[in-house]
Amino acid sequence: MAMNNDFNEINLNDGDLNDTITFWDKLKNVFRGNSLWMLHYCTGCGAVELPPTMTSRFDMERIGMGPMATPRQADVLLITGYLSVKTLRRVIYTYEQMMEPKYVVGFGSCTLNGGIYYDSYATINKLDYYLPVDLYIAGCMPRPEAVMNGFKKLMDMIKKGEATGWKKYQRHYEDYYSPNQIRSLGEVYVKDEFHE
Amino acid sequence: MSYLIGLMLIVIAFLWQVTLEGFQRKVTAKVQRRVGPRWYQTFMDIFKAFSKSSISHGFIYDFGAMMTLGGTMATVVFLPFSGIVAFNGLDNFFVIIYLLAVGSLGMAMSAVGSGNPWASIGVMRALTQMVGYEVPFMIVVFGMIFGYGTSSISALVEVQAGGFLNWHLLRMPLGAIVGFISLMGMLAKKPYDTPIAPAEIASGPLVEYGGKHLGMLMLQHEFAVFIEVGLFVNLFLGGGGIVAYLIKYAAVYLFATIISAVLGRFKIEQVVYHFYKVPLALSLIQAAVVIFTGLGVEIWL
Amino acid sequence: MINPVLLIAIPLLAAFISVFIQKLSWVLLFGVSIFTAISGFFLQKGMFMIGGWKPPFGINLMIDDYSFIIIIVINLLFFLTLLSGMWELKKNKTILMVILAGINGLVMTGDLFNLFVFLEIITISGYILAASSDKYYSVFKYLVLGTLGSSLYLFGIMVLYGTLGTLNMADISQQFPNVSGSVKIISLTFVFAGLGVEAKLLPFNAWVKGIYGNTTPLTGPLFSTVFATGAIAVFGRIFGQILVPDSTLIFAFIALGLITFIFAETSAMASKKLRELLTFSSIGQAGLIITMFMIGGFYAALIQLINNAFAKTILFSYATKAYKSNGDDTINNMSGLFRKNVMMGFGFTVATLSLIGLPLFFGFYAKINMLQSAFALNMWIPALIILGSIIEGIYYIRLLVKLWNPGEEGQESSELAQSQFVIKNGFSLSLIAVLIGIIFVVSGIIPDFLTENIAKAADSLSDAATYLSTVLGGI
Amino acid sequence: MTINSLIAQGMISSLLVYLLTKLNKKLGAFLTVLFSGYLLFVIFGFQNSAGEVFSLIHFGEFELTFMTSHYAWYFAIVLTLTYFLVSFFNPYWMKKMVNPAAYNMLFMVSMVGTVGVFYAKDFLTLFIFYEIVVWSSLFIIPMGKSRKTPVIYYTISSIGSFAMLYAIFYLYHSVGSFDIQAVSEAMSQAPNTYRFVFFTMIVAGLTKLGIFPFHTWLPAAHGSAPHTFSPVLSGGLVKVGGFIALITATVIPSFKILAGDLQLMGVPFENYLIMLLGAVSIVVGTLMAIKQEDAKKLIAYSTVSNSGYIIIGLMLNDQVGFAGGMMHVFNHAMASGAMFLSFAAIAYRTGTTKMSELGGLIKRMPLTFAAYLIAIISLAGIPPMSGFASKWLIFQGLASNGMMFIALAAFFGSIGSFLYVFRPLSAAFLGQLSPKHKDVKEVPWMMQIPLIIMSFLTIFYGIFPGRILAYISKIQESVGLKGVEIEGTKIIAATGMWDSLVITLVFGGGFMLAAILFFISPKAKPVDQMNTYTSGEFIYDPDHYHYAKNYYATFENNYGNKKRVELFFDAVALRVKEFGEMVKTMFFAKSVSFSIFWIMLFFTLVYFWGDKV
Repeated sequence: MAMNNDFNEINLNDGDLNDTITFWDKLKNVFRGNSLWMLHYCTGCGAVELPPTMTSRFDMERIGMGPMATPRQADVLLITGYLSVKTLRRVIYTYEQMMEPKYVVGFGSCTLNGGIYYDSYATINKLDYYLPVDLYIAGCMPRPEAVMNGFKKLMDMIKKGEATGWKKYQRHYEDYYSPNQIRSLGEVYVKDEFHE
Repeated sequence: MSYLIGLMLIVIAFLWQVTLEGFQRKVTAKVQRRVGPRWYQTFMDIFKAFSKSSISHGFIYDFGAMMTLGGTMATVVFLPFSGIVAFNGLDNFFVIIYLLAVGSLGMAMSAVGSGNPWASIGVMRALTQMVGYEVPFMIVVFGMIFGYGTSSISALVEVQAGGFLNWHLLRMPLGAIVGFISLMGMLAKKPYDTPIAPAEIASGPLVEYGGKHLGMLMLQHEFAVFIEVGLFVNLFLGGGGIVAYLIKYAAVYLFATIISAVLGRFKIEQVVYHFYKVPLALSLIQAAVVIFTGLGVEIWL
Repeated sequence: MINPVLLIAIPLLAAFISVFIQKLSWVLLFGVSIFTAISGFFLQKGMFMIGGWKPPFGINLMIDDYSFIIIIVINLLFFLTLLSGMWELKKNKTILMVILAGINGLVMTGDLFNLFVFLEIITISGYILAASSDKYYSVFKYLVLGTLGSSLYLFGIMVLYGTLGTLNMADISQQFPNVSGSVKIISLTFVFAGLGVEAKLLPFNAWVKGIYGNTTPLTGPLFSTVFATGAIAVFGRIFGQILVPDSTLIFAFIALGLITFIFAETSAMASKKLRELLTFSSIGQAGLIITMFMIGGFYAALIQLINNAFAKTILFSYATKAYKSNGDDTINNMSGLFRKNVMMGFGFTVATLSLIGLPLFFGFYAKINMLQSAFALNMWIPALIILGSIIEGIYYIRLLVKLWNPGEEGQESSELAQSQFVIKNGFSLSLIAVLIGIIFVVSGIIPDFLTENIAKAADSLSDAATYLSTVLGGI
Repeated sequence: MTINSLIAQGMISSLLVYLLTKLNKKLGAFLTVLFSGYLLFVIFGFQNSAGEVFSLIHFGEFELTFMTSHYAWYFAIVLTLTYFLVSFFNPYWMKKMVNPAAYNMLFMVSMVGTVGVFYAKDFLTLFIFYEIVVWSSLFIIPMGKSRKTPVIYYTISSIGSFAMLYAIFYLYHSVGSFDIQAVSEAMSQAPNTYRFVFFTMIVAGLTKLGIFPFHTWLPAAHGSAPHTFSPVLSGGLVKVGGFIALITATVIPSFKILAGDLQLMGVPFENYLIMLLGAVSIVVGTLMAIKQEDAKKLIAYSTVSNSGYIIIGLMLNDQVGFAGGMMHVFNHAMASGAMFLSFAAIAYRTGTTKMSELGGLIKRMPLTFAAYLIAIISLAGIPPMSGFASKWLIFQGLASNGMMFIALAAFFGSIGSFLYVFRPLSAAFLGQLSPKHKDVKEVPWMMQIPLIIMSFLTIFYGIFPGRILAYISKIQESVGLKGVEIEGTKIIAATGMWDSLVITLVFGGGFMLAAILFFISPKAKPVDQMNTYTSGEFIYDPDHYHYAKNYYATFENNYGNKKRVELFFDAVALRVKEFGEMVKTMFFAKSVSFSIFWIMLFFTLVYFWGDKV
């Protein structure tokens, strides 16, 4: 298990990542900001907060969001809780299958610093090492209000062209994300469909 | 000239149906006691999809997407829209039904071409469902074609002119019921949304689509809805002028939406079984009544 | 022109000589056979008195167009049989010559008792030949039934003799319409049953399975072609011309013929061994041909008789050869055997297709003639004939498909799955097969070159007046 | 060139082919290509000839004669075209064939035989060549996968052909002539005779077409025949049955002779009964095709279903439906020929036609895929391929007569065909490419030619179906029907019209629009087919990841898996065999006493009734 201090720190925010330059870019970002489709990766207890967010009580659809079944269709990857090493692999795979632009929202303290599992041998502590998180929603658990608020914030970021995690991932995959991922996951030996 | 009218029809279909789709989502939300999205939300979704990047699983994946949208847009051109017929006399019922199948075939090919088994399962379900809903619907229309001696849809609209008492909804009530149930099946609305069941098979044929491919399929879906609801309006509600047509259209579509908003989903074998039990029997009765007694065509109260 | 008496006398003489010079007996046998086969074509037609007594008092031989063509066919078949079974002759050469004499006499004779004598000659020789297969129980059964048949026949002609006071065929046929009904019934049924044993009609033919089913390359073709053709030809002569039954009784006979045809074909369908299958096919064909004789379709009957005889020569020779070489004739074990000897396969296939009556082969001409003459009577007989043909076709096609195409079910046909069987000493058979095959194909396309004489024969059979005047004209 | 010398040449050159193949396998096969091309060329020259009489030979007291006519030309050209195109595959299969010389010879004989059937002037000639076709094709089938199916084929086929033979001689007995024209004139005075003949003779057509309940041989034989012969059987020889039906019901004008009979929905009840059988076979064919695991079996069952359309169209005997049935003869020949050929191509490269063992072949065999795709679009009756024209005409014919139960079957078969034609497309061509077939290549160029030509014809006559329909309307007029109405590319029926060219153009326009939309959007990134959404799971084995087995399992569950007709026929065959065994034990028992008993019984019976003499 890789410890936090094993990761090399580099400046991920180098260069200008903001893509709201031309009129067309702005227009595109308006569409993207108004229609966010979400893939929720329900690993932890955070998933229980999503049904009220989606359904009548808070009604996510009124701001143009909706749950999607596959990463190909989705814009936002919502990670709702701790990630074990084994699930991290799946999350990365899923993230890479999403269409750009794509955004990652870390949900709850587990994705920030490991939460109550911070000292577990099997979980990762900080999601940002492996995937470019655009927005964290803090709390354990965050209430649906907080979730809605977070999404609203994400939409504003998109419209301003600030949600550029996917560009970071592209630019720093070789020197940052990929080495971090490999360090945590180790090499995987494939035996058959169901055993690694 | 005909081709320009056709192009115009496509544009109208796009604007009208996508707008109505927003309202439809709003209505569903209201039934479920939600606020619902803004009315232009579907425009946003479609344009966003076209702005995103996409992946391709090979030639047939792209070709199928183009074929499905192209085929469905071609079908829009042949459907009479409130008395506007792009090609006079060529608005044949069978042409529309089978040209619509080009779209389905393209989508099926493209989806299976992605290599995802969920897409195959979704396509399997879509085709199976098609066997369910098409046959009763075609039998009802078959009765009409025999009764009036024409399979041109605009001619079938004309015979319903002159007041709502002449609508087939009232002249052939059984047929209209079958037509409406089949319409629900065509629209893949609950309880007939088996092919795209997102929670079961990850939205079935659409599982691999993202970006512009998804955008094209969403467009195709809107056009297909336009044709299917339009068929019902023309065949059973007597078409009408532009305003009347649009009102009828909206009423039918929203009625279907309201029903589907409160229902669960059938299993696929239940769909077929269901369609072949009551709707098929009703359609046969209706056709028999029209063919053997003329009730609803020549004889009317 | 050759005197027909020679066809009986020379084989008998040769048989007598061969007893003394055993070593040269095969020369005698082949010589006699070739002589009869050739001289058949040059036979002098007309009536021949034996011993100078004029009919109806003396015995006479009658060569009209009918017996002329039958003689040719039988002698040719006999020669082909010898060719096919020349490795099986052993000590049977004398017997074979006696049979040749008997069968020629059987066909030519103009006297009912004389016919009985020849019949006895060939059946007794037949018992001896059949015993060479070591199936003694079957032979015993044949013996019992054969004797029963002969005695029934003898009863029949006794009644006739008692009533009419004559045994001459021509004389009887002249007087027969005038005898009382009960005498007719008694004599006809007895004669019918007696000849039915040899002609393999259904209730009288229990012996056939044991004998035909266990034949050797010699006896197989001999029984199934030479004997069968002779017996059926006599049947045709007697019931077509001499003792023509009345309308009611004829339907009983026709029914029996058709029952034989259909029943035997279904039995063949249920057979798994090649010789047994061919046996039942022979019975079925006998029933069919006799039916045709009974309903008056002499032309069709003769064509089918010849078609069947030549086809069965190849079929039986092949089947018995296959059994002889391998000790087994289960059809399933023979898959792909034709691939090893294509010439025999060709002959066998053509013969079979001709027997079924498929176009491009001679049998088709026979079939359309049969249907034509059957339709002249009523609508049911052709329907039954067609039903029997369907069944016949099925099992023959099953056989051919199996024999041509080796391979497991569900796999592509390939040489790997070929049967281990071989055919030994098959050269003469190949020759016969190709020869007859070609004749079948050619006559299937242009039947005229064969049918001219057959038509004459059929005419002579239906023309009783000429027969009478030829035989009794001298009085 | 005359028909009779053509047939003589064909028969002689079939022998030549046999000898040449013995010398050199490929050479013989190329000769079949050459001769079938020559035959096609010569037959093509008879396009406008009608009423020319050629005498072949004297057959005993009968004379075999040929007469040219429009309907004969139509069928002959479809058949020779199918044979010609399929023959391009022959040279490549010689190595795999167990008996190539016989294959080539029988291929030629059956081809010449079909021409003889179509041009026959009299029933005897027709029957002779019909049977030649049957037995020559019969001996090719066992070179494929099964030794049982040819027997089933022969059994059912001979039921048909002997029923026809019976009818022919019944006619000869009552009319005194074999001549079709003479019979047809005589029949107008004798509807009672004709009614009987109609049913007995059409059985031959039904068996050859594979109409219920005689359909059982068709999937068995077509599915197990050699890969190169299945397209001929399905695309070509089945149409011989259609021709017999045409002769029985239309050339002998049933619609006039039986006009006094009970009319059901505008046709005589006799025709309606046959149409009902056609309707049943559409449903049976569709349902059975849906659940086949083997692609060839599937296409064979689809043939059963499409034969139903042909017979329904022909039995309508009207202006529109009849034209549809006739055109379907051509469409189905091209479509099912192309489908079988594309699977022959697959079998050539991969050695199997089982769909669950294939998959993803579009990347390796794109041209085969394209040919298959065009063929299925035509078979499913989707515009703008030629299959739509015929189905549309049949639907209009049914609609104008109000035959709702037959229409029910027709609609069901039409929608159901989407299911079964899509399955091989999905399971064999699309989906995951199996590692076993990673090195598969496209078939050699000579095998591509027929695929290209068939696709071209399907598209061409889809855009201009009027070209064929114009000729069909000539046929209709020659048999006393009203010709189908065509105006340019518009096809007009009493109950509506459509314009094939406009549909094609509009579809093309729509496709262009979609393509523009596609290409102005951001370019797509190509990814591997294994890179798909799997709920985050990692997949390594394409074979396991390919959805091909039990494709429509949920739908099949609705109607179960009992082959009732097959079981019935098996039961009949078993009863016949049991009866044979019974005869053996009762009449050929070991003990002599049995036969003594029978002899006694015979005498007793005769003497019981003897006093009636």
